[in-house]
Amino acid sequence: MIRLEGVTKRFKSAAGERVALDAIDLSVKPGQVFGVVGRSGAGKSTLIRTINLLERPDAGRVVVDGQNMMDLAPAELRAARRRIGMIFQHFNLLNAKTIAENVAFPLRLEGRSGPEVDRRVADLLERLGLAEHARKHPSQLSGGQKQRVGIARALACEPHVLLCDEATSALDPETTDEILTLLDQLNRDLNLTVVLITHQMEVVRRVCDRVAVLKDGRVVEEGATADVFLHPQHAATRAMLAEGEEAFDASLAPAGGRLARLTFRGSSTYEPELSRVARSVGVDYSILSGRISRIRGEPYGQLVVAFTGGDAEAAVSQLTARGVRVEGLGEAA
Amino acid sequence: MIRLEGVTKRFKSAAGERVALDAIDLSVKPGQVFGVVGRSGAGKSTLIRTINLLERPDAGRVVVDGQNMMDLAPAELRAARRRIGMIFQHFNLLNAKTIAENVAFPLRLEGRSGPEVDRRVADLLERLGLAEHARKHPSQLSGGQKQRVGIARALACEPHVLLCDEATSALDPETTDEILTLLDQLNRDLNLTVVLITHQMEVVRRVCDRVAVLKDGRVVEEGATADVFLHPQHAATRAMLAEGEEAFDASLAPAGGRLARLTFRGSSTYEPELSRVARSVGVDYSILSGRISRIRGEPYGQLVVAFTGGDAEAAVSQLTARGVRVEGLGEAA
Amino acid sequence: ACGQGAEKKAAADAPLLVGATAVPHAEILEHIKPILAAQGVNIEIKVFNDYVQPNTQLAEKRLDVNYFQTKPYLDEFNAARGSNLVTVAGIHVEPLGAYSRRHKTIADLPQGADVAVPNDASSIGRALILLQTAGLIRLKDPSNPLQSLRDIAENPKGLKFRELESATLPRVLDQVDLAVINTNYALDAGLKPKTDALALEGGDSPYVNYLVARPDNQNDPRIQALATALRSQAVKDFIALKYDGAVIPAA
Amino acid sequence: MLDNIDWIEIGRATVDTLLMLGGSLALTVLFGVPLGVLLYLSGKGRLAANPVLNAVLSFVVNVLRSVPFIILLIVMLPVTVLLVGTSLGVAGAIPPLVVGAAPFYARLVETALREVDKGVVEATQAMGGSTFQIVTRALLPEAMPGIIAGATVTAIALVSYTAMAGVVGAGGLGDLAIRFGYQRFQTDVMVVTVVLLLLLVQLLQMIGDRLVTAVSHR
Amino acid sequence: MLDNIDWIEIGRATVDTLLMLGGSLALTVLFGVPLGVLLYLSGKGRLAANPVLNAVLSFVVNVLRSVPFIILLIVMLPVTVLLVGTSLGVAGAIPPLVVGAAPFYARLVETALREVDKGVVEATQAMGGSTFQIVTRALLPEAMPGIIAGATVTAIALVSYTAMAGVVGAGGLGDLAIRFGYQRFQTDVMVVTVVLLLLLVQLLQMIGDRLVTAVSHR
Ligand SMILES: Nc1ncnc2c1ncn2[C@@H]1O[C@H](COP(=O)(O)OP(=O)(O)OP(=O)(O)O)[C@@H](O)[C@H]1O
Ligand SMILES: Nc1ncnc2c1ncn2[C@@H]1O[C@H](COP(=O)(O)OP(=O)(O)OP(=O)(O)O)[C@@H](O)[C@H]1O
Ligand SMILES: [Mg+2]
Ligand SMILES: [Mg+2]
Repeated sequence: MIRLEGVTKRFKSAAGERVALDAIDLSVKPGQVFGVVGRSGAGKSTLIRTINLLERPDAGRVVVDGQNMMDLAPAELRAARRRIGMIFQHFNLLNAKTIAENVAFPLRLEGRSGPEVDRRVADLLERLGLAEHARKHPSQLSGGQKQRVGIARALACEPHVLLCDEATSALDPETTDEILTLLDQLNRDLNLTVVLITHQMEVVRRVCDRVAVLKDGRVVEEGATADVFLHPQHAATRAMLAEGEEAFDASLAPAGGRLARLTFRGSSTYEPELSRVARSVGVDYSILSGRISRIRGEPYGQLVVAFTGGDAEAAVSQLTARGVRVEGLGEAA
Repeated sequence: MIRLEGVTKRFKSAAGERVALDAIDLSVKPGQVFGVVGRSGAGKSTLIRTINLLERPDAGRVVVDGQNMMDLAPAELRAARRRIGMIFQHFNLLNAKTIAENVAFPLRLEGRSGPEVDRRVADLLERLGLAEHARKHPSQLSGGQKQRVGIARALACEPHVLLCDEATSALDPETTDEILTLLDQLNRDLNLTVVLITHQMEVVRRVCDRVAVLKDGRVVEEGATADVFLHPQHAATRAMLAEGEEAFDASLAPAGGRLARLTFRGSSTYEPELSRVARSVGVDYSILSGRISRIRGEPYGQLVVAFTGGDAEAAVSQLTARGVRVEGLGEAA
Repeated sequence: ACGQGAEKKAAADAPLLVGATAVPHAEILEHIKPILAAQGVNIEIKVFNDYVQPNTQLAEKRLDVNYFQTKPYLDEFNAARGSNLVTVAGIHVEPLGAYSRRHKTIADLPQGADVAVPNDASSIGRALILLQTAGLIRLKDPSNPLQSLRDIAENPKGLKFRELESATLPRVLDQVDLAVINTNYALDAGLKPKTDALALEGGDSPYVNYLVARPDNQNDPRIQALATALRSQAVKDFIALKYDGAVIPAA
Repeated sequence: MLDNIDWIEIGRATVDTLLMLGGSLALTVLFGVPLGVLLYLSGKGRLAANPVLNAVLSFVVNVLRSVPFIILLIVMLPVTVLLVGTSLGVAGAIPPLVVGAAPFYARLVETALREVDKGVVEATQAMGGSTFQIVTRALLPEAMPGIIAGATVTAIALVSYTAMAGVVGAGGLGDLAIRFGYQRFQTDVMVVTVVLLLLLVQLLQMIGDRLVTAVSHR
Repeated sequence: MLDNIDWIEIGRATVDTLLMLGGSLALTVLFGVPLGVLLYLSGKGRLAANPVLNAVLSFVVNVLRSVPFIILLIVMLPVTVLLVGTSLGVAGAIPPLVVGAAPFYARLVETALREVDKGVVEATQAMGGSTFQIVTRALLPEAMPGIIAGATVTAIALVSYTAMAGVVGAGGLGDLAIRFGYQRFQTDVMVVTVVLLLLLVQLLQMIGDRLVTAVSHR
């Protein structure tokens, strides 16, 4: 569906030349929700902007729907762009138009009008909780409201591909959830392909099938979300997740406890493995930090525990035998 | 330090008049980090903007540092504003100035110059990872970089009060953590008072002493962060936290298990309560969802568990006796 | 500032400041400049392309003398501005002519013909008097030298008048039936007054161009010397040679 | 006091001024907007960057702006005759007024377009908008306050240009002020015409300001 | 071909034009910027909103813009003499040029200021900036591209205004073009002077464009 091959982009500025994208290779399958994460300035926005050629790469190929975007004639490029929706980091709404006109804008560009357009716009505004703002102008909206207008506009002409640049960063958790539910639904019902930049790990966990980690213009890690999140390989990924995850207060950990990180995946997450092992081996454990949740619907758990007063070794080998992944983290001070 | 009394603000627009703030009463103590959360359009930005009178309330009083802001003469108001730093939701950087000039700007407004200013600016840029961008202009930065410039600028003249409107929304988790560490440190070392709007519950958990929940221009809940987060009273708060928290896949829960939400707080979080009770009562339990983490440094855990194969009642009463708060959630299907 | 200027001019060897329009006044002045210099009178020529400034500035003593206007114009200026500028000597006449590319004689002019006349105050009255002399119109008060279109009493041919800037007139000659053109412009545009004009002012015209000064300095010997030089035979020869009948020395 | 005032003549001059202004303003906007858009689009780093076209347009615009208006009037005489059948009167004054004002207005339009946030252009591009659509649907509406403010400035400049149209016999209030007020020292005529001109200018400014406010949504 | 050309005279006219332009442009900017700032600040909903002051300024600006330039020259004579000691020559032409151009430029400055993002004003206010600081440190720098573009337009308009300065004997290229090219049908003089004017205008435009690019950081 989307394939980037050796995509490179440089920027010149007073501070010298900077390689924003350094020979990026990536591919996104039809119907996938693909996450892009990475530190501020890593090149995420630049990357997503090369997909619809808002940023023309200095080298490399951008293939969308089997077409090499860089070879297209202007009219063909326009047609290709019509099938790619984009939500901008800074919204980029038209100040001179009302909210309803902003959402109708891509439809108008296609020359559509009439009650059908009005209905579609009204429907989108309704879904995004903007109905009462239809006749306002962007300057009269709150940040999150503007962001939702940007989302509604990107969805207006039923794109095949949706590019989201921090599309929920200005939204509260509830609204974010509604938007993600909507994206999920469009993804399932219409096989919408989504490329999504976000700094919110919950968002990745919630909707992304795959995720790529960008660092200084390179993809340092890429894979299925659960794999990347539960077993990050690259230091950059680990650092990023560590901050998102919970640290524990080491000074309060039970003295002498054996620390281990346990990872459960799939339906076994909901099995009472820990309590069974505790009872069978006669070990106690404290949970120091962790989370039991789901990644893209699949349950998982990752806990840091301290085993005390019993045979920690035996507990570890029993847990491992039951399919729990165990990493030893040494002994608490 | 900051007291809002009956603060009311209305906006007129094509869609009619809207009460953005409806008789808000709030007070923030010196040295507190005060969180404001709420859905998009709830009035958070409007609220924070009344504190330095960027938005003049239609009714009510705004008292900062004992001064009624609305009574101040223009020169006094300017002096008061110098002591209040502000980070804007849309950054509001000066495009014509370089990054270094933007950060130096509040110092220049105070008439300061010379190597002392240069040093302070260089130091802030360094701390915020912007050193290499000093001579660029805002249009050449990524979203997160711009946001960090906004933060550096707000800190430049050592404010007593810092108003943050979604100051970390465009930042990756690592950078967010760095900024929060910085705020924490300023808060501790200089007794900086912070009012902070955010949609990121981790941010509230991490740095806020108290938090207020806004809905349709009213404060519907306010209290110490741990109280509000672990035992939300208002439906709006619950809904917001529920989205931030993890839901479990009920279809996978052990059939017939007794569901309960357990809440641990303080150092007892790290005690092996659950495993002890499991062994002493002979009950098994699965953890279906939950998180063990910290709120403003204090450890806490909140888990949804399913007790199976044993005396769930006894387990519950033992846990309660050991200071764990237990809410029954019925039986799994 | 004015007082200062006056003091400066009091110095006998200071040049005489003469205001003039470019053609032919300034050219004639340039011609006699060396002759006057030889007599110990230095003149400095200020060229204007406007008819109000030279008088205003003369009245305000920022000029010593000017040479560009006719007596009727000066009279109106004095009346309107309450000034008392005086003529020193009449120098030359620039006869006004009526031209056409569409018609051979005045009599050929059709009913309702388009007639273009100069729009500046100093020329329009002359133009109307010329047309009256040619028998095309009748004016309410034929003796008033400063006529305007409002002063036409009879217009038997129903002529339609257009007032245009003088220098434009030759350029739009194609677009009108008749145009009344100042001779200097006619010449510059390549028209030959003696042969091309359907009607032309005579040498007895009242529109003589005068050297004009203030009452306080009209007897200044340098101004008298200038007047004498302007009326000399040398100047008459120069005019005859250079302007080919478009400028006629005053009687 | 008002001895010299011929109200009928003043009425006619007022009508002439209004006709010249209306006709030339409409045409100035008609030509100036596309010209300004082309100047903008062909500029460096713009949507249809084209250094040659830009240099040529810029040159033509500058030529027209460097010629003093009276010279322009004269030089244009044959063209004017070709266009409107005469170079005299109100009709004859309009082509030179337009040729004088349109390049000037085009520069103001270009300046207004430059102020439009480039994010808006990008968003329209991303939606598959053609250059024409970007101009008509995004750039021009977003720049409308500046474009209207520019039209107001141009309209008022045109009013003072019409004063020079007396050269081709177009009349109008400014011409009256010059010929009677200035050349014939009829101060009353000058005062009356200048007051009328002032009223006209105030009216134009007011209309312009109202329109700007109506289309401003920042 | 160039029979009528007196190069010395053309040289002097060029110098006169440059002097008039330089002097009047500098003063126009000097007065126009503050006037534009005041018009902006006193406007409805602005930093120092003051309907009365705004109406008065707007009226004065409109009065000056509604008077035909020649009339302005004449009406201003006494003032000019008071200011520069003479109403003649280059010095005498500058005051009326400035009075004619400054209000016009002020409107362009006002328009440029209106385009500045109000967030920037708010940020400066929030930092405790005084109105003066907001203007000098934030508004003017942010609006600089528009202000310079406006100065370019004004400079070029001034060039064509100087053509009328012949009325007070200030000379200059435009005056030469009118006196010889127009009034005396010396086409060669007209062509040479117009070419020189064009070069001047091209130069002004180029400098203006360069400056605008240098200060644009959108
Ligand atoms: N200038 C304005 N004119 C009209 N309505 C406005 C204006 N500014 C804000 N509002 C309305 O006031 C309400 C509160 O806005 P505010 O910006 O305070 O929301 P918020 O809580 O900050 O939301 P978000 O999280 O989306 O930033 C919103 O419904 C908004 O539409
Ligand atoms: N127009 C430009 N000129 C110069 N440098 C630029 C330009 N645009 C982006 N950059 C630089 O390229 C790098 C990548 O920018 P990009 O916007 O892709 O980052 P990002 O990953 O989206 O960051 P963020 O999470 O902060 O939005 C940054 O270091 C930025 O400073
Ligand atoms: Mg980005
Ligand atoms: Mg907000």
